This record gives sequence, structure tokens and C-alpha cells, in this order.
Amino acid sequence: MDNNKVSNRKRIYAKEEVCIGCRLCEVHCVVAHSQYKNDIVKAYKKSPQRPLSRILVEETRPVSFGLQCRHCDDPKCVKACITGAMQQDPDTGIVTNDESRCIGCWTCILACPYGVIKRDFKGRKVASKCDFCIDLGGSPACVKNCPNEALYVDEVRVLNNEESKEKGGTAK
Amino acid sequence: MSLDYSTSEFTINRDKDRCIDCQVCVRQCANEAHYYDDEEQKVCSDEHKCVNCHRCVTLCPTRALSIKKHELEFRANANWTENAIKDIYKQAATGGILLTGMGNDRPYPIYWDHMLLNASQVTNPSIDPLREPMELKTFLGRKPESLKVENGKLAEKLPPQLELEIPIMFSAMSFGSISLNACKSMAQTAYENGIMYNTGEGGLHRDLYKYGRNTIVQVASGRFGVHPGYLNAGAAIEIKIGQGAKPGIGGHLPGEKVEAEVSLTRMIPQGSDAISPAPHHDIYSIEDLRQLIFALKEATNYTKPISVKIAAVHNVAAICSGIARAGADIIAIDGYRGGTGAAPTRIRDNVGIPVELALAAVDTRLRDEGIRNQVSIVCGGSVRNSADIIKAIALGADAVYIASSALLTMGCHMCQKCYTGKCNWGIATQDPNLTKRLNPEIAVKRLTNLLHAWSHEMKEMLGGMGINAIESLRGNRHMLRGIGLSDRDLNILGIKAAGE
Amino acid sequence: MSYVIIGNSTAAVGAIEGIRKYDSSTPVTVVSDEPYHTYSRPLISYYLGGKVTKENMIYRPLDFYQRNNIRTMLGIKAMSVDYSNKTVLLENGEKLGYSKLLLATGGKPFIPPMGGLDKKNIFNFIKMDDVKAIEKVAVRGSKAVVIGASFSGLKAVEALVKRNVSVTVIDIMSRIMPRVLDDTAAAIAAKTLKDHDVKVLLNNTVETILGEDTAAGVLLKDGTKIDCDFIILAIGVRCNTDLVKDSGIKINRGIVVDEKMQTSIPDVYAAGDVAEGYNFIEEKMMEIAIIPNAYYQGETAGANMTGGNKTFNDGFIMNSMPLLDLPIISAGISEDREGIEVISKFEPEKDTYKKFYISDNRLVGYLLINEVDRAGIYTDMIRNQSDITALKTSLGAEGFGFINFPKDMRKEKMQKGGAA
Amino acid sequence: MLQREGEVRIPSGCAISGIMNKKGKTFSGVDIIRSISLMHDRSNGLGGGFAAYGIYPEYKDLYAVHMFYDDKNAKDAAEHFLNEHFDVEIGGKIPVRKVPSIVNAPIIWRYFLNPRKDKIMESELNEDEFVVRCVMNINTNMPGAFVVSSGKNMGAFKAVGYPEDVGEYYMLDTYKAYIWTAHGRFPTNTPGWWGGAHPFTLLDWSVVHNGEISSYGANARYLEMFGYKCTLQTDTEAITYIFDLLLRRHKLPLDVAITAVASPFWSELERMTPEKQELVKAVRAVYSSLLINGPFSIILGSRNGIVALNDRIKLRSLVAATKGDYLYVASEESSIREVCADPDRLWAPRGGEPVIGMLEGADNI
Repeated sequence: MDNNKVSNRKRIYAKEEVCIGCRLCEVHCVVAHSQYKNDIVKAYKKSPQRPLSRILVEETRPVSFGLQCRHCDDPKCVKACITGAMQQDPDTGIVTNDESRCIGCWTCILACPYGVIKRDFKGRKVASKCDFCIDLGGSPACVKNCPNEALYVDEVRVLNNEESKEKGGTAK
Repeated sequence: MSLDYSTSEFTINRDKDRCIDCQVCVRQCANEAHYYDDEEQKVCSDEHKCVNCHRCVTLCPTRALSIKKHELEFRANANWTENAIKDIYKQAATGGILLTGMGNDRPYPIYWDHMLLNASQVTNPSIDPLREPMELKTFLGRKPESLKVENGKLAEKLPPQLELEIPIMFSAMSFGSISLNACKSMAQTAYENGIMYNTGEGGLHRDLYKYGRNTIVQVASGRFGVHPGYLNAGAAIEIKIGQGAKPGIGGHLPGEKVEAEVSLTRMIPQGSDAISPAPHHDIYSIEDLRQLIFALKEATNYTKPISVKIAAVHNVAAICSGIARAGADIIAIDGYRGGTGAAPTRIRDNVGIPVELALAAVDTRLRDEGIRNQVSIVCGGSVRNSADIIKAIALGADAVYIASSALLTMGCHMCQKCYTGKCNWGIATQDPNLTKRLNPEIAVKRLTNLLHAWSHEMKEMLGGMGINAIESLRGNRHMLRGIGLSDRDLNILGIKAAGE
Repeated sequence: MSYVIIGNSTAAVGAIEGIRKYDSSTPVTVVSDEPYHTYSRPLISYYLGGKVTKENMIYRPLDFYQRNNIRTMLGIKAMSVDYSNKTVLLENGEKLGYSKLLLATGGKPFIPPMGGLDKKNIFNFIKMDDVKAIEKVAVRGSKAVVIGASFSGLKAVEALVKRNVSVTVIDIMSRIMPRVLDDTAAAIAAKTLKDHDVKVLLNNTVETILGEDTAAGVLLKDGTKIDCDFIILAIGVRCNTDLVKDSGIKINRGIVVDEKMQTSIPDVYAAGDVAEGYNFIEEKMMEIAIIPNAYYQGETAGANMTGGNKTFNDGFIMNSMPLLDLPIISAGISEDREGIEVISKFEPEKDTYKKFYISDNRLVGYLLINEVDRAGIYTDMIRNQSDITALKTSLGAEGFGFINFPKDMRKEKMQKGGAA
Repeated sequence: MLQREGEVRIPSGCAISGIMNKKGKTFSGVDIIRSISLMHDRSNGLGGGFAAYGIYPEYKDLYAVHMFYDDKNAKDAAEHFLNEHFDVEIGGKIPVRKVPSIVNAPIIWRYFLNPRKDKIMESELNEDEFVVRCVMNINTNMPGAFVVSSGKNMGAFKAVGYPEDVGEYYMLDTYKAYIWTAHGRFPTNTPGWWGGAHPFTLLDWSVVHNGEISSYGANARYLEMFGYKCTLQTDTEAITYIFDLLLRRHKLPLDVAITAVASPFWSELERMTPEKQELVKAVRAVYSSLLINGPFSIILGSRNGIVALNDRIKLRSLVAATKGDYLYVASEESSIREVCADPDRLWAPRGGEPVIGMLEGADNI
């Protein structure tokens, strides 16, 4: 096994120097998770319950940047989840929440080091988070639609098991 | 407070069926023409504040916005036009000089559009740039009368030359008048494409020294940011005498634009107005210019060509002859359509002459005097496309300066409000909320695209004329024919009429 | 080679996933006296409250054991361990050999002395079987007494309220959830309970349980009598060390382990509620009976059973507990102490309360009520023990986030992404 | 009425041919006439001409000036000018044969002369330069008078007509020269003016050329800065002046001059030594306006030999051959084989690659 392969794990990064705080990422995240993935107007005007944006934009002018789930290598939310609804795909490393099993105990919110899991009170209250737009295929909506290329997807280098075992990937 | 006569210039149309109240427009408009009404729970606009920069239109995710000229009509009057009347209202209200930005927008004739290019048919072949080499490399700088060659070697070195891969340079725009990101973008594009950009009178920001060999550092009447390190950092030095947009007028950078970095780079106190005097107070005559030219050559040990930039004015030919004889290696002529970050409207719109005529006159004059090879001629002042460049070179230019085209490439939408410092495209502003809107990575890509596109077009046009090296076009006015021009114009341009 | 895991809850699952990450072949056997597919114990209150179905109780998918190639012996109690011969004796007499053993037997209820405990309709509140029994009696209109107003007691209360049972909850202490909440916070929580018609009796204890053979009420220390149809005992949980009691293994309050989850006996590991763990904030070994801790201990034990070198030594208490839609999140220290600086923000009109415990410029604990969003950032501060001098003033501020961090600190964090 | 050369720029295609003997042995014009006449179809009867070197051995130290006059007045004016500036040893008609196809002949005269010492003194010019100025003066300022050639021991013979008829007309079979170059012209819109025919000459430079150069304007306007008057507005004239400027006035070696007019491409630069690169860069920078662009094949003649050259992407045909001491260059192979059936070597030079025929003992062209 190659000892430091580049994983097929990807992560979204923000460049705050060029984030213009337009929040189009939020708009397109909402659309991407609505029932009208290709029609912004309908997504906003017709969706009975418009989904939450899973990216959050932090801003204190002039600084701003978008932030969404980091899909951690050691996902605290997954390990803290009391129902097993929060799971990580072993290959892609993408962390998703099975909202049908989530009971809204907010333990993931307690655990997430990035504070990027939102409480969704529509319907049965559940945790809402970035799913990397997997069912969209291609790059995530927020990245694709950032007008100033302030969001980008990059591959994550992970160490293979043997190595991390020696290193002792402590839970910290 | 008495009644304000000013009325809206534009109407903002918001298609309510498409607007999703996402407030992107609200967040993007530095003029606050859009706002969110919490009570009504919807986005509204105050079109009085709109400058029609298209920022909101371009970013609106649902294309719900459009902007039109305001319909308010004055009674038709060929003499007292809307502009004429509104200007009176403005000045009656403020008592001040009218300010504007970018280049002369009056409907004067555009001579580029009255010249047509030649192409080969039968008697000689046109050349296909896709199959044959097509050369655009250009050298700027003083050329000796003749070369001395001894046993296969160059006996005397050439005077310093600027080597350009394409005969295009980004002309002077100072850090201060435009944002550091804008400067960075042009600097890096110049660096990657083997051309030059120009610091203007803004000094050289520490982050940009690494682009030195693609930099022309400017020395203007305010001497802002000038020191030995600065002079030696660039590939050439340009003495700015005048600017096409405001001949005879100095520069004025309002204190609001002089933030920390600008003040550091210009070496002036933060927040203080940066005022460049109308003349250089050490140049009241041609012999003074000669002294400055050689002072700068001394300061840089004769390693850098010295350029002198002037505005195209009435007796430009004689002036340029003087500049050449004063020891300049490059003369930059800036036509009356040249852009500016801020100029008095009346000056911009009424002073100076078209660069096409100035260029032709200067080239002819220098050739008549047999000194054309002693200087290179760079022309600027609204070079809008590759055809303009080809025509300029055929008239006698060695290379062109582009600025407005570069700004458009980076996002400028010609709203002409540069002087307000509220450029929504992050170009003509120092407001950190706005400057970050210009992402240098994107701008470099776009500028490079423009250069590539224009190079391809120039090569196609050259090939069509049966020419495979740009120098064979320089001053080759046989390749031009005039259309809809008077004999006088043709005579000044030194070209025949179409059909002759 | 073979691994044996006694217990089938969070720590056990963590161990299985820990083992299989490095070793996909060696046989693993899971032994549990509970006959169920691994389920989430904290979910029992949600099951009782009707928020999750029986099917959704499972903590891992149904193919979990098979996918991880695990042999399960469910519903079979382990009786004792023979360390010298490395075998586990099962109630069916079978002797199960192991090369590495994990004790993950969890916790058991603590029951204080009181009269009438032998009656029917007195329940604990820990396991699936407890709630299965409770749901039979906890019918609309019935009356219940819950003894213990701490975490599990209140989850029981919440469930019963959802089932339209009228509830009285009794605690010996002066406020509810005494270990997590201070008086201000407890008042907010108590208000919520009151809004749901829950009677709360504090500074009081049950002397005896009344009724014939079936519990019919309680008699309190102060003499008050309360009728009820059933009683839930939720005073607390103790480490379930019965299996190895007096076996020579070092036991304190729980089984003593090192940072690799090794017990005092070679090749025997312990994890989860049965074990103690190093609480790096309290700087001492103690039981940390929470899910994340159980999982990490299990995962660490698993990795090390395969010969790994994983350590886990930064456990600390953290809880998220929505009480009848009142979000409550806390982590680390949750009581005022000598030399610990406290910053707190209380907004009565919004019922929001934020409290931070700081010890030499490091965050050592916090409590959030109602506005709990982005709590994890604080948890992370505790975990990383990073100097927060620059952030002190903005702690708990509206819209607090990385924007409040100094640029370099923020960049480092966001570039690092989640790579732990 | 059509404007003639000088009044308008007239591009033209053509045929060229040249023969030289490297040892300087002279031979009659018969071969060159046969060679050029084989390419009859490359010209259209609107111009043909020859340049011959070594034809006036007895006057080899005098400038041999060939003249066309439209009429007597022009002749008187010009001769007055000549007598003013030169000591004219001999002057007289150039003998011709009647050829039906050659019509409207001007007065064709030739003089052997020497610049007047006093005039040279006051002009402060060397002899050659003095002669050049006089030639420019006549061609620019004396309507009806035209200097056909002005070199020593050489002469140009040209007319409106097919080259073979022109050769016949001037009786070139009776002249003996060690270099012959010939030109058959295919102009696109000339009325057929004798002066406009090729070769074009200055001093003992002569140029025959096939092509239409697209850099003409750039070349001509640069030359004019150095006092040349491109009165004919023909490529051939400009090319002649370019070589005069580079070789005679700037005293550049031939290869450097070639580098200027048919520069290597920038892309070829990296294959050169640093020194060479520096030189080429300098040449292209300084003489950029003398790069000859567009299609051309030329034969430059001088007393020291000939240089045949193609434009750098070879848009015109050019073939060369050697046989013993003889060098042949022509637009077409056939016209070489016509007079030299089995050459020792025959090749088509690459674009920008000169064919140099240097007279034995000469160091530069």
C-alpha cells in the first residue's frame, strides 16, 4: 500500500481575501437541496418548505467567508451521534446525516469543531449539514456558483491505515 | 434645505416574478441603490443612487434586474440638451467644477473607424498564421543609425531596449487611483505574457517589486513614491508630462483614497490629498526636460530606456521632435480619448486632439527630420481592439498602451464614476469591502485571454496583408486607406482614400 | 488469535470499528446478555416518547456484524473470566477462549436504600427491556413518579409527558440537573417542566414506596404522600463491574485503564461506562459516562487489541440535552470554583443563558441554553486548550464564529479543514 | 490615362535569370537571352531588361551612365546638368537593332564620365555618394530624363517588350560580360514605360526581382530618412537602395545584410550561439524596417558578383546551379538547363538562404 496516497477525499476551502459576501453560495445551496434543482425562481417561490442553506457565511465587514462541513477525517459528529444517523462514507469521507433517523438531540452540534451543523426546525426537527451535493454530481453548488472563485474544492492527503496506526491517530 | 433639481438618471427594473429577495443586489451596491424593506419583507430600490454599473444586474441569480435610461424627458432642444441642462443644475447646486471619470465620451469622429486595411489578392499571397510563423516581437528604445559589426561580432552594444512579445502595454494607472488587486493583476499578466505595465504616479507597492522587469515606473509632477530603489526596480522609466484625458491639468487623489498602503507606497501622510501639480516645477522648457531625462539615466546608470509621455495637443509633432532631441528613448502619445480616474468634465471633453492624427503627424515629422529611429513611439488614448492596434502600427506606432480595455477586461462597466471611490467592481477604489471583489487570479486569466485573442486577430490581419513580422507594418501606410475623410485628414494621416 | 468483546453497546461498536480498521480477518466475538442487535441506549427515552420506532433504535445498520465479519452471542450472559487460561465462562457453560478481551459491560442503576422496592411497577431507566416494560403501564392519564431529576430522570420525564402521563419528579438536591445546571439555568429548565405540568419536588427523598404488591404511591421524607401508578428509579448509574468483581483486576469506581485502555490484567481491555477514563480537565481518572467517550475508548481499545498504538486521554464530560424542546448543551466544568473565571450572559426575555468557565486564558467549560448553535466551536476550544485571550470578549456574542478569531488562527483552522 | 511608374505604385510578378563566371571570364549575351526567353510566359511584354558587368573594359574607371530621354528638351537639360557636374569623356547613342515589337523608344544615350573634382570638393562627398546624389537629382527633378544605370564597367539595357526582343534590340549578343542578369516583367497595370522596366540599378548595383513585397511602405519610408528618393515606387528600386544602404554606406558584411532583409525567425534564435543571438537581435531591432516581407526572389548584381535570395518563407521560386566556374540562378530550372544541360550541381535554395557568387579575389559583394 502506497504510504501517502492522495485520497479521493475532497474538501471545500474558502479564500476570505476574495469572498465578496454576496451570499450567492447560500442561494445556490438552497436551490441544490430543493425539489427544483435547476430553477432558482421555483426553488424559492414554489418549495412548500424551502430547505436551509447548509453553507453559512460569516461576515464582519470587510471580512467574510463561506463555511460548510469539513468532512473531517475523524468526524466528531459521527462518533458523538447517539442514533447512528450521522455516518461517514469510508471511501469519499463525506459525512452525511440520515434525517429519517436523526432525532434532533444536537449532540453533533455539541461535537462539531466547526459549528457548521444547523438545527432545522421544519418538519421533525433534525440536524442539517453539507452533503457535498453528492446527488448533484460534479462540484458542489456553492463552489460552482461562487462568482469570485472564493470557494474551491481540493483533495485531502490522508495517511493510510498502517501509518496512522503507528502514528496513533489520537482522538484529539 | 432648498429644492434639489437633480433627477434620476436611470430606472431600475426589478421583475417581481423573478426576484427571490435574496438581497445579493443589496449587498453588492456600494451606492445603496438597493435595500431590503423589513416591513414589506422585500427588496426595493432607490434608483436616484444608481450609477448603472451593472454590478447588481450581473450578479442577480435570477436575472431579475435591468437598468434603463430614465424616461424623464426635457422638451426637445437640439441646443439645450439634457446634459447641458443637468450640468447647469449640478453646478448651480454645488458651485463646483464638474468631475468625471474614464475617457472623453463626446461624439467626435473616431479616425480608427475611418481607416481600412489592405489584404493580398493574386499578385502576392496572404499568409496563414496557423501554418506559418507570425512575429509580433517588438523592441522599444533608441536605435543607432547603423550597426558596427567586426568579424561576425557586434562591435558596439545597443542602447537599452524593452523587448515586448506583443506590441501592447498596460498604460499608467496608479495604485491609489486603482486598487492594489488591479495593479497586481496587470503586473502578473505583463510578467506572464512578456509585456509591460505602468505604475502611473502611484509608486511601487512592495508586493510588486518582483514584477520589476515587466514594469515601467513613472515619474510625474508630484514625484510620489519616487526613490532610487523605485527607479531601479523597473525595466524603464516614464516621465509623465501630460495625460490625454486632462492635458495641462495635474492629478488629484482625494485623501479618502489615501489609506495605509497607498500612503506608504506614495510616501505621503495617510488621508492627505495627493496633488500632482499641472507642470513639473523643474520642467518649464525643453532643456529642463533634457536635464531630467539625463538625471534619470544617471540615476540608473544608463541601463534603462527613458520614456516621455505627453498628451496629444495641437503642435504635438514639434513637441515630440524636441523630446526626441532631448534624449528620450520612447515617446508615449496619449490621445484625447484616454481614460482617467478623475478629471474636470470640461477639460476631458474639450482639450487635446485625436491620437490617430497626432501619431501620424509625429511619425511623419520624425521621419522628415531623419530621427524616427532614435525614438520609439507608443500611442494610447482609446485603443479599443486589435484592428485599432494594427492601424496604429501602420500609421507609425511601435506599440500601443491600453488602459480602458484592460479595465473593462477586469470588470469595469464604464459608469464613469471612478472619482467617487465607490467602484462596485473593486477597481477604482480602496474600500476593502470593494477591492476584494477583484480576484487577481480571475483578472489575470481574463487579461491573458484578451492579449491572446488580440494577438491572434493581429496575426490574421498581418497574414492577410502578406506580412509575417509586425515590423514590416510599422509606418507602412500603404496598408491603410481612408474612408469618409477630407483631403486634409488624408493628408495628415498620410494615407490614400479607399479606391485610390 | 481471537478477540472477544463483552457488551454490545457504543463502546463495543467503537471497538469493532477500531479493530476492523486495521485487522479484517481475526475472528471477533461479541457477547451480550441483551438479545438485541446493537441499539442506542440513550434512544430508549425517545422510543418511549414515540419519536423513534423500534426499527430505528439500531445504532448501526442490520448488516453491521456480517459486514464486519463478527460472531455474535446475544442474550447469553458472561459469568466470569479466567485470566490465566484466557477464557470467558458463559451462562450456558461454554468456555470462550480469547487472545484479547474487551470488557464493555456498561453501567448499572444505582438504587439507594428505601422501603418497598420489592413491589411491581418499579422500573429502572437504562435498557431496552426497561422501557418495554414501562410502555405497558405508561398509558394516557396514568400517574408516574420519577425519582431523580438528573439527565436520565428528566429524559424519562420528557418521554412520559409525550405519552400524556402526569409526572412528579423528585430529587434530593436543591435544583434539577444539579451536576450540569446552576440555579439560573435550573430555573429556566424548571420553568419548561412547569409549562408541561410536571410537578418538581426538590430537597426531598422517598422514604418508602407505598402500595400492596404493586407500587401505588410514595411517602416522602417531609411526610407528603403522592399517589402514582408506577415509579421510575433514575437516581444514577454505576459502573457495571459485576463480571470481574474480586477477579483481581484493578477496580476503582470503575475498571482502571491506561490511556491505551489496557486494564491491570495483560490482554484485557475495558471501555465505556464500565471503565474509568482520564478526564483531562479534572486531571484525574473518573467515569465519563457519555456516548462520545464510550465510542473513543472502544475505538482506542479495538485499535490497540490489534497491536496498534492508539491513545485516548482527553475525555471530558459533554452533554446535549434538549429537555422538552429546550436545548441545553454543556461541556467540561459546570460549577463555579476557586480560581476559575466565569463569563455569563442571561437574557430572561429570551430564556437564553450562556456561561463560560475560563482558567488561565483557556476555556475549561461552558453551558448554553436555548441559543446552542455552533456550540462545537467552544467544545473544540476546550479540547484543544488553545489560548483564547483574543476571544474572551466575543465569547457567546451574537453570531460568534471563526470571524471573531484572529486571522492567522482562523486561517490555520480552516485550511486544516477537519483533518483531526 | 494610366499613371506610369513614379506616379503610382505598380506591383508586378516576373521572371529572373542570372549567369556569372567566377573567374571573371567574359561571355556574350546569347545564353542569358535564351535563358530568360524560355520563361516567356512569366512576362507579358510590358518590360524586359538586362544588366551586364565587364562590358566596358576600355572605360572601366569611368562611370558609365545610360540615359532615357523623352525628348530633346529633356536631353538638353540633363546634359547641361551632367556637364556642370562631370567631365564627360565620351557620349553617344547606344546602338540598337530594329525589332518590330519594340516601339515608342525614347532617346537612348550613354556617357562615360568622371565627377568634377571641384564639385566633389564643395559637396564634401565621396565620388560614389556624389554620383548617387546626381542620379537622384536627375530622376527626381528632371521630367523626361531618366538614369538607367550609373555604374563602372557595367550597364543596364531595358525596354517595354519581351526580354528576348529587348536583348535582340540592344544587340546584347555583341557584348561580352562576366555577369549577366535578366528580367522579364509582368506588371499588373503599367502603360509600359521604358524607365519602369527592370533591372533597376544604382552605381554598380543592379537588381532584378520577382515578387511583390508587402513591406514596401515600411522599407521605402525608412530609406527616405537616409536621403533615398523612391521615385519609381517599385520594389526593385527599394531593394536596390536597401542593399546600397547596408553594404555600401553602413559597410555591413553581406551575411549581416541578408540577416536584415531576410531575418531568421525568433524561433530559430535558441539554436544560435549567444554571440550570434545578440547580433541577430541587434540587426532585427535596428534594421527592422528593412526586413523585406512578402514574396520575392531577387538577383543582386555588383562588380564583385551576384547574390540570389528568396524571402524567408520562400513564396517565390528560385533555382541555382553550378557548372565549372559558372553559376546559374533563375526562376525556373528549365531556363538553366536550357543553357547548361548537365550542371555539376543544381538545387533550390531554402527561404532566406542566399546563393552567393563571389568573383575570385573579391572579399565582399
